[in-house]
Amino acid sequence: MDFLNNYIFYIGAFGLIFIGLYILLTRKNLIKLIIGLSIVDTGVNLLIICMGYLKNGTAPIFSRKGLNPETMVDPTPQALVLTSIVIGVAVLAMALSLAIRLYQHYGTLDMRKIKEQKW
Amino acid sequence: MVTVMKILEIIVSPLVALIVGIFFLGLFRKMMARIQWRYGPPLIQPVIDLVRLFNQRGFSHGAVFDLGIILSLAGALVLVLFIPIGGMCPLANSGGLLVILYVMLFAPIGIALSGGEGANPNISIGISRKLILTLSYEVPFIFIILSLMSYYQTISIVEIVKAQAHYHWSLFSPLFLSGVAYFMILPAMLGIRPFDMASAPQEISSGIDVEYGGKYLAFSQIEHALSLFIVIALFVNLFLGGGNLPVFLLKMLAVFVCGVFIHASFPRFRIEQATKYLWFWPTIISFISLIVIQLIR
Amino acid sequence: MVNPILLIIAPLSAAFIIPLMGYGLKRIVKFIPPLVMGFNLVVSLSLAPKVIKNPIIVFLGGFPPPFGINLYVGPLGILFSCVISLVGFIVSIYALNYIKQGAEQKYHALYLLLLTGATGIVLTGDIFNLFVFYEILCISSYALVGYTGEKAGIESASKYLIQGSLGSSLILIAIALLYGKFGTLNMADMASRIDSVHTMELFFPLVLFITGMGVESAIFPLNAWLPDAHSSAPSTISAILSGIAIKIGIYALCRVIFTIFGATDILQFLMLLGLVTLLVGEFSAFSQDNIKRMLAYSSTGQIGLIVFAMGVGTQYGISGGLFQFTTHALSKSLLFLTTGYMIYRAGSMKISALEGMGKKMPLTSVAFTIGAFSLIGLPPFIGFPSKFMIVYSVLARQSGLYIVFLALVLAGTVIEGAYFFKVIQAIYFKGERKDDRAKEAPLSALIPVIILVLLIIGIGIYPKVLTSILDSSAAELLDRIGYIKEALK
Amino acid sequence: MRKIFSLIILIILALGVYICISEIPFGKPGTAVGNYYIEKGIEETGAVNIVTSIVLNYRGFDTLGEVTILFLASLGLGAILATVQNKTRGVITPPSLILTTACRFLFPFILMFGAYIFLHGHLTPGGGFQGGAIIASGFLLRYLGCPQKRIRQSSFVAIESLGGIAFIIIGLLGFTAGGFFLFNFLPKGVANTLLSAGIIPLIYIAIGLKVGAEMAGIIDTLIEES
Amino acid sequence: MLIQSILIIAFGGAFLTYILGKASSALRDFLAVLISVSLTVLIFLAYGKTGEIAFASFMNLPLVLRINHLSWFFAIAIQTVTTLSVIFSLSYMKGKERVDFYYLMMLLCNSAMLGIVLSGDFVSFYIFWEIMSWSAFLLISYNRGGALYAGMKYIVMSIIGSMCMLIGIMSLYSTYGTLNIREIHDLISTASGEYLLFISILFLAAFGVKSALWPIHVWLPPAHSEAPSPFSAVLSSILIKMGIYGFVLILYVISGAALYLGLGGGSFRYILTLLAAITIIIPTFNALMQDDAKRLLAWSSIAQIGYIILGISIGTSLGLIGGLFHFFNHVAFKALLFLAVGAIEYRTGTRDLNSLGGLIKKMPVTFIAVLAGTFGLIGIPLTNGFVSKWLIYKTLILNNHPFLAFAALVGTWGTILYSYKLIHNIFLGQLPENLEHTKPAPASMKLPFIILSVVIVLFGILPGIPLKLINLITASLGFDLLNINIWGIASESGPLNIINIFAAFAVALIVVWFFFLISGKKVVISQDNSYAAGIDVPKGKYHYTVDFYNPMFRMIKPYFRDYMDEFYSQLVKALASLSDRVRRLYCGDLGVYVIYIVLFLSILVISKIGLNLW
Repeated sequence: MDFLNNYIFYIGAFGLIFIGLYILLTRKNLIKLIIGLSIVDTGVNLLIICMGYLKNGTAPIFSRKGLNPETMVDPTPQALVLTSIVIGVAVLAMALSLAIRLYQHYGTLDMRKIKEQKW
Repeated sequence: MVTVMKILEIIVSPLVALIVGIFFLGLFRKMMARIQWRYGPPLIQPVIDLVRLFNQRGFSHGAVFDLGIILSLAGALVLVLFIPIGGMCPLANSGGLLVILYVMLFAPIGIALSGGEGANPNISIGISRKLILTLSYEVPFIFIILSLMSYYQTISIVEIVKAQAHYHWSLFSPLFLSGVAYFMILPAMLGIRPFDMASAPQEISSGIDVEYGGKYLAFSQIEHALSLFIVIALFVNLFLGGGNLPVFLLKMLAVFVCGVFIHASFPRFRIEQATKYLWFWPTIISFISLIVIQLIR
Repeated sequence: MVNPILLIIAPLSAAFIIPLMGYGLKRIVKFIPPLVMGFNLVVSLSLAPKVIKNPIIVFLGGFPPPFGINLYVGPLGILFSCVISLVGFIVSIYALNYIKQGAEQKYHALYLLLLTGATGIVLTGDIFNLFVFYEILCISSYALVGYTGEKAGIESASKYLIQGSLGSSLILIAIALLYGKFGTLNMADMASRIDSVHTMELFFPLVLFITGMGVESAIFPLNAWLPDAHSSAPSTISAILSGIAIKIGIYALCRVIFTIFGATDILQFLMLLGLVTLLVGEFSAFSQDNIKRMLAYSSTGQIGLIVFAMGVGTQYGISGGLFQFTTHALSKSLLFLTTGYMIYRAGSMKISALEGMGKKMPLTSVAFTIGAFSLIGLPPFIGFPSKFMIVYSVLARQSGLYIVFLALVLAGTVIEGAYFFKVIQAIYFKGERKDDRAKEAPLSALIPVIILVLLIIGIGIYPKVLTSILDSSAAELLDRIGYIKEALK
Repeated sequence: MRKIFSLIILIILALGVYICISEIPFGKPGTAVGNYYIEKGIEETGAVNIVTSIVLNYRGFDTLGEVTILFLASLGLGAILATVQNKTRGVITPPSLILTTACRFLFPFILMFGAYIFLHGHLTPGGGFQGGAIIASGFLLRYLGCPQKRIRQSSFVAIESLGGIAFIIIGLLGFTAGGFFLFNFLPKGVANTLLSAGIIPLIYIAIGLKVGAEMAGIIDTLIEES
Repeated sequence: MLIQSILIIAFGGAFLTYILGKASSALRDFLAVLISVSLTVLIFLAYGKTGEIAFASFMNLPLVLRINHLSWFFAIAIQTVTTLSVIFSLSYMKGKERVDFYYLMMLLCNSAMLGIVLSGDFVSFYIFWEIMSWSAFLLISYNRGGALYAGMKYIVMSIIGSMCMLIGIMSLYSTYGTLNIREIHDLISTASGEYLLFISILFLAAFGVKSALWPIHVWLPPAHSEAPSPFSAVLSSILIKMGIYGFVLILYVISGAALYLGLGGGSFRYILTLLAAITIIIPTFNALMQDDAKRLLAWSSIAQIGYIILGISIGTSLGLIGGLFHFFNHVAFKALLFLAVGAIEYRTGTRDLNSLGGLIKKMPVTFIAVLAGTFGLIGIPLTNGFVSKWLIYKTLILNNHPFLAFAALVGTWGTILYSYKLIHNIFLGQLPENLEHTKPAPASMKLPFIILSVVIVLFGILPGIPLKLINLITASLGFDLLNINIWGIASESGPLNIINIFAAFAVALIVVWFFFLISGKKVVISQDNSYAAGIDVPKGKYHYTVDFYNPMFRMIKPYFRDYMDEFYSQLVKALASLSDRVRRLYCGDLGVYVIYIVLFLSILVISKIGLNLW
């Protein structure tokens, strides 16, 4: 129980990552693969946030006087995760655009059938 | 004095070889006739033939046709100078057995060149057979020569003869097997049956001699006589201990008579059969001999 | 003194400006990349002598590390940045006439961004910043591979994207774990806190880094995207991807392994990895009949060689690896550029279609030959001194196992020689070309090719121009303490 | 088969993860760097939102890269999707009047909200990216609500580029003023007021506009395709 | 300064020729000849000079040029043959395509070879070596068709060889910190036996490939037969001799005779001599079976290389002298033969032995050249080949290597057979009808023939001239000086005295000639007027040279295939199929690729956690 208490977020984050990886490993539809990739991304973002977690912490914003800096969570991961999300969005957009074009060319998104480029 | 002797030797030894060789040719025909229950030509018949041939008109096919026959005869003559004939050996210290091996090449190469220009199919076949046969008997022959040279630790034939005079004939030494092998290839070197396929008269109209007439044929006969002499003389020198001139000639005669008997009693091999034979028993025996020599040394 | 930040800012701002150029200025868009890369080249070269003596540390935003991001402009960074801008410059000249299809304007912007990403990676001193530039590099590669919209390009790009993004995610996980462990993102700071990698919890991020960066640097089992992408992209992009992009992956890998982790115990494994990559690459290229695919597989092989040399882990070995990097950047881009116009003229990528090109396109063919010779490592071309160094460094370790490795590496070289000579024979000594369509490449394509040829021969004959920067680069990689001291001064 | 195999691989990975994670304390007190930001953040950057101060000042270079990536995405998207020859758009059923009107009504408010978010990035949670995303959602709403109406792509492109250039120019101004790229050269002002934190609001405005335009452009391109 | 200028002229001249060729072909031809001739003169002037000079540096290693008797000996051979080949090329290459390229590569290859023998350290040695390799490759492939395969074989094998050499060189460098040949020689006596063996085996592979030692000879026959004939001459007579130079370098200059003989307890020498013996026998019989004149000569080259290596590797003074002299002789007669066959190909358009014949009347000078060449090849007394072979045999016999001597002697008899086949099938026998209008070889081809024929006979009668120089070389390698006079060698265990043989021959020839003249008349008749046991010999219908040694072939053909060649082809096939397998790793399925990535990660994890591999 203590373990769960301590590690629940990690488990969540890595759970997402592994679900994403599982999708990537077993699915064949490109859209599903992209979804898997997004899930991995989400998991990673969660993981980054976890790294700065502080029990009973507050947001690192001095919006009013009297906030205790001691209880503020680490702000760096939050800044990182912002970047990471944006990168995720960019990759997603690229992936989707490629998927659109791929569908136009092949009429399918089944990646086991799309293998003209091989050997 | 020494120089005079030397020059004398140089003049005498080819003459001896020539006389003995031509005598052997006559003897050969006479003996064959007797073996076949014929009377046969007189012993002097080859000389008569030669004189006649020299006076006849010969046909030439071109420069190399002439050159080749001259080269082969010259080669045979030079070779005689390298071979000790009962103590005479004019060119004893000019390279020894190795040079002999090489000078032995002249005669066949000259004949071959000359015949090649003739453009007669029989000649081509004859030359091809002759060369193949040469390659075939050279294999055991080289083993034999090597056995000798490594046994006596010299490449000089004169030294070998001397060594035999000191101890005993090579034939009755550890070189015994080599001697046997040499004897087995002797008919091939002499070009007599069962190895006369290069000049088979019935098949290919005497092969390489077919285009020769007049002096060409005469030269060819002389060359033949000389090579007969050389091969037997080599055997006598290398295995039967040489000796002074009369002894030497007697030994040669003995070997020659053996050769005639072989000639008389065997039919002709085909060239493949000859090669197979020569590369089998003589080669194995001479090879074993070489190994034996290596082991006892 | 020029601030090294310009190396990143110049192409970046140029990329931002390009879309602004309306219809009137569209014609001059293609001249921007050569200009910017030329500028970068000049800046890098002018920085080089100073940097060899003392690395330049640039604080961004005025905050010292580990609080702000810093650029660590050491010899290694400058070496890479020189090569990047050089190859970028040459390829962009080539592109002046070559790029005619697709969204031309966007091509140039993407191209500049790719080089920005590459330069950023090699100059930054912050692991997360490295990741950001790494993503710039990757995403622009995806876009450039697929930008023509052709079937092959799109397929390759989407496969590349999935694999590349997976790799990036792994890197990000590793960064997160490291941050969780040490609470810092600065590489020097991180390095100063890592005492050794023997502890289990540190090894996992290392493994993630190797895998993640291995995807971009095309180490064997992770390089499946490479032949597709390199062969279906336009030749200029193939040249840049092959000459620059994958090497940047190697750079990142080396930074992580040598500088951050100081993981000397993984080097032998790295060597093995390089060896396998080399052999697989060369073998795959051996029976290829598509010239660009063949070159792509050959790139894999060369990457293997570089990784192998890095794995030797001595000063000389790393210098050799970096030299090989330079060699490969120059030679492989030369090969891709020359084949670019040959393919264009022949209308096919089959090697058999290039037969008889030696007569129709003499200069291009000679250049191709020289590039191939150089890659095989024949003197007097640039490939020879690099191979020389690698072989020497391996033998200097005086170990039987290493000699076996070396023998296998050289066997790979032999295979490489075999297929390159096959192509050379096809170009020169096979078939007759009757069609008049095949003629010499235009001047804008010949100039870069000639520059590359001159460089290849020049450095091959006089490799000393590179040795000092190579040696100090290798020293920078090996001297962790020095790096930490300089960066956190 | 493939599934079982994948599971085995993932279990092995999970083992590695477990070993690694078990050493990283969870919910521990902040790191040295983080604490430094919290303590010195307001003083050095003037932004009360420490995250913003990190995003735009301490790690401003990251953000430049981030902006570049978005720019890259829209460029790449355009490049890949631009070359389609026959853009056959499906038959569009005109939406009902109520929907159109509501969209038109909401649109300015959404824009305003987005602007608010990025303007107050240094004071409250939020910032340029968030604001930009909200602005883009406004455009998305318009595309959904009134599909016939299109906005010229070139205006998006112009805003994108100008936003990026503005960011760089601000950075370079900092370079000329303080010797460091992205140096916060403007007066910090009084914390917790709108006009504080030096260059941060300016950059956030640039980013906000740029991200809004980029996301809207991406949405526009994708809609055009489908 | 002289050495540098030689190399500068050589390399610069090569490129200048190419550039000039773009302007005018006559000027280019002139320049090519001028450069070769002036190089010959320059090298000739360098006779007797010894010295070492550092001219540049490469990766902090000084590049050293060095000249001594050994270098000079090889250099003059190289340059003479190249010069003659270039002169020969003037008419041979007329009207062919890419002549500029041809001259460039020819001269480049020549310069590289000069560089090899003049280099005093291993870096420059290797650099020149590789330049030689690739320039030769480009020329071998020049003829298209089958030449492509030949070139491929050549370059792949030579790269394998040079990779071995690279390992060897770098190993020396890493051990001794220098690559200067002289310094290594001083240091190497401290090396352990195993290390020395390792190095020697590596160099053996490198030089063995280039000089076509038996198991690694397979590149040579196709390469020699497919290259343009003047270059075949260069290839056969000098390029493969660079391997010989390498052997001398590594066995005697670097290691020294004492160290070499003790290598691996003497087994290294044993294996090397054994390989050399095999190299004599097998290629000789292979040569017998060829119907392509150049291919026959190519196999013959391998066999002669066997003699040279045998002489060199036996480790005695006499053997080394014999080997080096045979090298020189082989340069002369093999260049001559290849050029002559080139001339025949030039005039008749074929080199197929079965469709030639009777050309003696049409091309008499060429015939004499071939005759001289083959006589030298066989080693007929009074040609240079005889002396060198005699030396080799003698040292073999007197040092108790009867089996090696056997190989050498049998090889000679095989040589007779194929040499005669060459002469007979080209020049003797019937003249085919389609060759009746064959013109004699042009003057620019005759010049090399005459020069080389004179060399063969001159050095056959006066072997002392080159032997004195070779004796100096061996003396500089630490052997005793032999008692050499102009006619031969004096020694207790069987001297060689050419004057006796020469005199005897001269007298015998004159005597026989005299008899020939005075005896009966002769009538010259046409070739077709011949006797065939009463059957007409139809003209032009039969060609009696086809399958000349057929009876023998029937016997030996099943056993005398080129097993090594087949082995290597199988190997290449296996490699190709392996490469096809490897290629299939990239199967095109994205899912598999993703599995690769994740699998790689988990393997890394397992190897650390489970196995603790690193």
